[in-house]
Amino acid sequence: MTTSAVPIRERENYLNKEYGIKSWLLTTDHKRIALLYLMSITFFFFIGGFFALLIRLELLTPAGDLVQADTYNKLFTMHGQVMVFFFLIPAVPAVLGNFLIPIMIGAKDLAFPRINLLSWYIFILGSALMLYTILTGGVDTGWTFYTPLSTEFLTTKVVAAAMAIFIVGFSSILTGLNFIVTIHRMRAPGLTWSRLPLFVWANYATSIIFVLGTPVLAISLALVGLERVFHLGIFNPKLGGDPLLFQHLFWFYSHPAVYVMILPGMGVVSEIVACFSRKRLFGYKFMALAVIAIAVLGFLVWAHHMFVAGISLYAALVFSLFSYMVAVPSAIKVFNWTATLYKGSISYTTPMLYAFGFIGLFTMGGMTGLFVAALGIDVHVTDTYFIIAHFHYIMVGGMVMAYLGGMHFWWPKISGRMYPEGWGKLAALIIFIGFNLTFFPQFILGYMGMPRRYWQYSPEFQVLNVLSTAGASILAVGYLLPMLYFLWSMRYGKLADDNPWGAAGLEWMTSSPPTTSNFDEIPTVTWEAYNYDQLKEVPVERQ
Amino acid sequence: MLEHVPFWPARASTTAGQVDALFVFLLILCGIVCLAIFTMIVVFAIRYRRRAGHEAEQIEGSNALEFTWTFIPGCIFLCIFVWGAYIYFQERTPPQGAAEVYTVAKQWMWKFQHAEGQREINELHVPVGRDVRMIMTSQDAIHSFYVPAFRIKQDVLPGRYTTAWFHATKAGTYHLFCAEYCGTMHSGMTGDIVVMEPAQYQAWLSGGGSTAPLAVTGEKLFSELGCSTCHHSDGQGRGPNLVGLFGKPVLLEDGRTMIADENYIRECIQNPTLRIPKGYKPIMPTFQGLVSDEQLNALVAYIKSLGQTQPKQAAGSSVAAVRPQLPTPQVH
Amino acid sequence: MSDHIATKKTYIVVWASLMCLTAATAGSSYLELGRFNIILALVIATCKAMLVALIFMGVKYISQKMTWVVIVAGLFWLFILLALSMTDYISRSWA
Amino acid sequence: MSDSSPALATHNRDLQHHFTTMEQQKDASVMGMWVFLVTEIMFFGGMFAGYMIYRYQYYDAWVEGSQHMDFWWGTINTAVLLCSSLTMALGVRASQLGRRRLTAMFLLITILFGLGFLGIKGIEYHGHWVDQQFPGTNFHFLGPNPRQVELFFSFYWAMTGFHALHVLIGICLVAYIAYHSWRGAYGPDYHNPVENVGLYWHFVDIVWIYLYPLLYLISHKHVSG
Repeated sequence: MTTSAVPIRERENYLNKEYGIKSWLLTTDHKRIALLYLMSITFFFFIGGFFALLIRLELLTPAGDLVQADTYNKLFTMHGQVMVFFFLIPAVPAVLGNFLIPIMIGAKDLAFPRINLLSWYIFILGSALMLYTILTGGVDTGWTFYTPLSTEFLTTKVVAAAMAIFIVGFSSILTGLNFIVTIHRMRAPGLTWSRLPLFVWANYATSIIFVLGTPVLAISLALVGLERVFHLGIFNPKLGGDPLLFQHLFWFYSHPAVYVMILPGMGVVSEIVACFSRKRLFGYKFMALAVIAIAVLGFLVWAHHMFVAGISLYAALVFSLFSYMVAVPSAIKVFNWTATLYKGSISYTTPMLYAFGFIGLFTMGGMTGLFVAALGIDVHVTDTYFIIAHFHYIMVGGMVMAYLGGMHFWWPKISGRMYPEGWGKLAALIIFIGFNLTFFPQFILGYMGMPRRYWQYSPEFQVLNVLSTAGASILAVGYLLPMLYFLWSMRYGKLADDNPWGAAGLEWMTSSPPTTSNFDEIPTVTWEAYNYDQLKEVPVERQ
Repeated sequence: MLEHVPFWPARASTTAGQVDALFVFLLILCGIVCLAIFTMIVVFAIRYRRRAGHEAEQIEGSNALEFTWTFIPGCIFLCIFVWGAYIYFQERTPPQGAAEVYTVAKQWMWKFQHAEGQREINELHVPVGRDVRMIMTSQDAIHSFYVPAFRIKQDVLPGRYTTAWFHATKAGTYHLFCAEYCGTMHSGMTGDIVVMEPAQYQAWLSGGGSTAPLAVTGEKLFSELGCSTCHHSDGQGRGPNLVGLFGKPVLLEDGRTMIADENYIRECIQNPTLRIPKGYKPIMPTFQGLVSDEQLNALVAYIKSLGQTQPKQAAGSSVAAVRPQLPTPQVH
Repeated sequence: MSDHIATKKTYIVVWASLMCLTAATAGSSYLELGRFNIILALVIATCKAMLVALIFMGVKYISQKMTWVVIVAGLFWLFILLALSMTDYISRSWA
Repeated sequence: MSDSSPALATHNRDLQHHFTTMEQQKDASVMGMWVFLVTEIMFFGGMFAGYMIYRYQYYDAWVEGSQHMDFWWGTINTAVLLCSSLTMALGVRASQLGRRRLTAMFLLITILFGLGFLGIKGIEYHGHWVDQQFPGTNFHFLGPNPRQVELFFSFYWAMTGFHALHVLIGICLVAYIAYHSWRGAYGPDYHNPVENVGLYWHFVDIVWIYLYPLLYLISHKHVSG
C-alpha cells in the first residue's frame, strides 16, 4: 500500500535485481524458482494437451483410423503421466505456493532455499527422462502402471517412464518438506495459525500428502522397475505374487494425489472469493479444518479404485464408507464459499469468474464422486468414461480453473503488470463452455458403458464423442489465450499497483513485484486473515 | 420409462434395475442440490454485486449452520452408502444353484466353457431367467468382464479365480467389453452376450454336437494325470479324499482353516505343498505349467461335482452317476 | 545454543543394551514359541528402535513438541498403510 | 516459533539471511530432517506392507526362505551397524562439544563400520548368487514351494538392497561431513549438518533392526553359515 513516487519500473525488485541465465539457474529466491517451475509446467501442460487433442481426434470416429492402436495407447498413457505428474501436482504448490507462501507468512524465503532449487533440478531431471521416454517411442502402460501388464507384457520404455515419475516424486517431497517446515517455523511475529490465509492452510495440507504419500508411490514404481530389470517377482502372479498389491501401493499415494491436485486449488479460490466479495470467509475455522480433514481422510479411501479389482467384499465396504466421510469436508467447503458471497460486495473480475467456474465444476465433480463411491454404481461405471468425466471435472474443471484464477489474481504481484481484463474474461468464458462441452457428454458415455482407454468403439457412442471432441477444440483455444496475453502483458500490460485489488494478505502489502527479500522489514501481524472491513475498496473503474 | 430416455443403456438383468434405481435417485438428489447451490451463487452474485453505496457486511460464520451442513449431508451420504453397499453385496453373493461358465481371458479374447461342455470364443449364450455365475481367470494381464446391459463388471486376474453373476431378464444381444486396459488391442477385446429364451437356449445347447460336460472332461484328465492314484474316494489313498470336499472348511497343517472353494482347489493343483491339509505329507508334485487354464477349469469342475447329492446341472448328474457318493469326507 | 549433551557413559550403556537385545532376539528364535516368536522378535526390535531413537537420535532431549508430532504422524500413517491393506487380505477368504 | 526478537540475534557467519535467529535456523533444520525421515519410513513402509501380506499368505515359504539366510553373518552385521550407531552418536557429541578432530575421527570409524556392513552384505549376496537364489531365470530351488520362496527372495533382495543403498548414501554423507568437520566448518554453535547426518544414519540402523528378525529369524531351524 506504499505506492512510492519512484516509478515502479525503476524500483529494485526480484526480477530486475540481477540479469542473465546464471542469475536464474543458480537462484535461491523462491520467487524466481516459482517462475522456473512456471515455465517447466507450462511446457508440459501443452505437451499433455497436445496428446489430449490427438486422443480426441482419434475418437471422432468409432473406427481406429487416425493413429495405430499402440500409438493411441501411448497417447493416453503419456497424456495422463505428463498431466498428473508434470503439470497438475506441481501446478499450484510449486508455482503459486512457492511464490506466495513465504510472502503470505511474512518470511524472506522458504526455510531451505537451496533445497527448493534442488527440487526444481530434480524436477528437470525427471522431465528430461520423461522427454526421453516420449521421444524414443513412448510408453503404453496407462498412467497407473498396472502389473503384470507393465512388468511382463509390454516392450515400451516402461522403466524410463517409471524412473521419471520416481524422480519427480522426490521433487514433490522436497517441496512439501520445505512448506511444512516453513509454515511451522518462519511465520512473522503475530501470525498465529488462526490468522493464516486459507491458501497457506491448503498448501500445508497438500504438503502432508506429499511427504507421507509420495514415498509409497516411489517404492511401488521402483519395485516395478526392479521387476522388469532384475526379474524380482514382487507382483508376479506366477510366483504367487499379487497384482492387487501393486494397486494398493499405487493408490495409497495416487488417491491422495487427487487431493494434491484439488486442495491447493481450494486455497486459491478461498483467497479470490474473499477478495472479490470483500468479506472475511464464512466459517474460516471450518474451512481450515476441512482441508486438513480432507488430507487425512484422503489416505483412508484408496481402495475405492479397486471395487471390481478382486478385493474382499468387506474391505470394499470399509473403503466405500471412508469415501463418503471424505465427501463431508468437501461439501462443507462448497457451502462456505457460497455463504461467503451472501451480503458481500461482489465484482466480476477474471479471477472471480474462474472461482465461480471452479465452484460450479468442483460441485459437479464432487457430486459425481457420490455416484462412484456408491459400491453398486461404481461396479457399473468404474473404468468407463464416467470416471474420466468425474476426475476431469475435479482436476481440470477444478484445479486448472483454480490455477488460472490464481495466475490472474496474483499476476500483478508476479509480473508487476496487469493482464488485459477483457481478454481474461473472454478466455474464462471460452474455457468454461469448452470444458463442459468436452466432459459433460462423457458422463453419459460412461453410464452407457463406453470403457475408457478404447481406441475403437461401438458406433452408438459416436454422437457424444463428436460433441466431446468439438468441446476439446474450444477448450484448446481457451487455454492458448491466457498464455498469449500473459506474455503480451509482460511488456505491454498496464503497470500494477502494489495492491490492485484492494486485497487482504501480506503479499499485497509489499511491492509489485516484491523485492528479493520480500519485505523491507518483517511485518508484525496484529489482524485476522481477510480483514476486509479494515481495507479500503479499490474503486470499481480501476479494476 | 427409462427405455425412452435417449442414451439410456439397455437393461437386461435383475442387477440393472437396482443400479438404475440408485442412479436415478442420486441424479435427482444431486440435481436438486446442485440447482440449489447454483441458484444461490447466481442470486448472491447479482443481488450483492458491487455498486455505489453498497458495502459488504462482515459475517464471521455460524456454528449452527456449519453443524447443519456437516450433519445433514453426512446422514444422506450414509444412506447412499448403505444403499450402494446393499446392491454390491448382492452382486458379490452368487445365488445357489447358478449355472456356471468358466472363463479364460487372454490378450485379446474371451474363452468360455459351459458346464455342459460347450465352448465359445468372444460370444456367450445364456438363457433368460436363470442365474449364471462366471468363474474367471486370466492367462496374462488383468482383464475385466464388463456387460453394460447387466451393470456388472469384474476384473479377471491371472493366478486366481474371480467370480461374477447375473440373472438375464431380456432376450437380445448385448455388448461384452474388456474394461481393464490390457495392451495393444484392449479395445478389440469385445464380444457379444446373447441372451436367449429358455427354449431357444436348449436348442442351441443341443445343437452344438456331442460335447462332453466339463466335469467329464475333468474326470478324464484326473485319471490321465494320475491324480486318482493318490486321491482315492475311499479315503485310503496317500492324498486326501476329494469326494464332498467342495465348499467345506479344510483344517490345514499350520492350524489355519480354509474353505475349499474354487480358488483353493486351483491353488492346490498349482502349488500343492502350500496349503497342506492336516495329516498329509507334502508329496504331491506341482501341476503349474503342466495343465492349461482350460484343463484346470475342467479339473476344478470335476472335483466340485464329486459327492454333490443334489445334482444341480446336467454335468453334475452325469458324474454323480459314475461316482458313487461317499458319506463322510475325511477332510473337514 | 543450549543443546542437551548426553554423557559418553549413557551412549555406551545404550550400546551395550542394544548388543544384549540383539543376542536376546537371536537366541529367542531358537525357542519354539509358535506365533509368539514373531511377536517377541518385534517387541525386542521395537525396544531397540526406541533406544536408538530416544538416546542416539536424541528424541528424548528435543524440546520441540513438533518432533514428536512428526514422528507419531509418520508411524500412524505407516499403520494406516499396513492395517488397511491387510484388511483386504485377511477378509478375502471370509464367506 | 519465531517470536524471539530479531534485535537479540547476534550476527553469526553461519546464520543464513532468511532466518532471524540461530535458534530458528536450528529448529527448522531439525524439523526438516525429521519430516524427511518420515518420508523414509513410508518408503520402506511400502515394502514392509508387501512383506507382511505375503508372509500372511505364504508363511511356510517364508520360513523356508528364511532358513536359507545366513544367520551368523546377519547377526554380526546387526552388531556392526549398532557399533556404527554408537560411534556416530559419539561423533555428534564431539561436534556438540566443538572438538572437530575427535568428531572427524569418530565419523571415520563410523564409515569403517558402514563399509564393513556393506562388505559382509556383499559376502552374503555373493553366497546367495552362487546358490542360485537370485530371482529370475537363474533362480533354482529344490525344496517345497519354490515359487513362493522365490517371492521371499525377491523381498530379501529388494529390502536389503534398498537398505544397503541407504547405507551407501549414508557413508558418502558421513564422509562429506567428516571432511568439513576436520576443516573446522562446525562448532558448538553450528553443527546442524552433523546432527542431521547422524539422524539419517541412526534411522538406517533402525530399519535394519527390523529387517534382521523379519528376514533372518522367521524360524528357529537355522542352517548356520
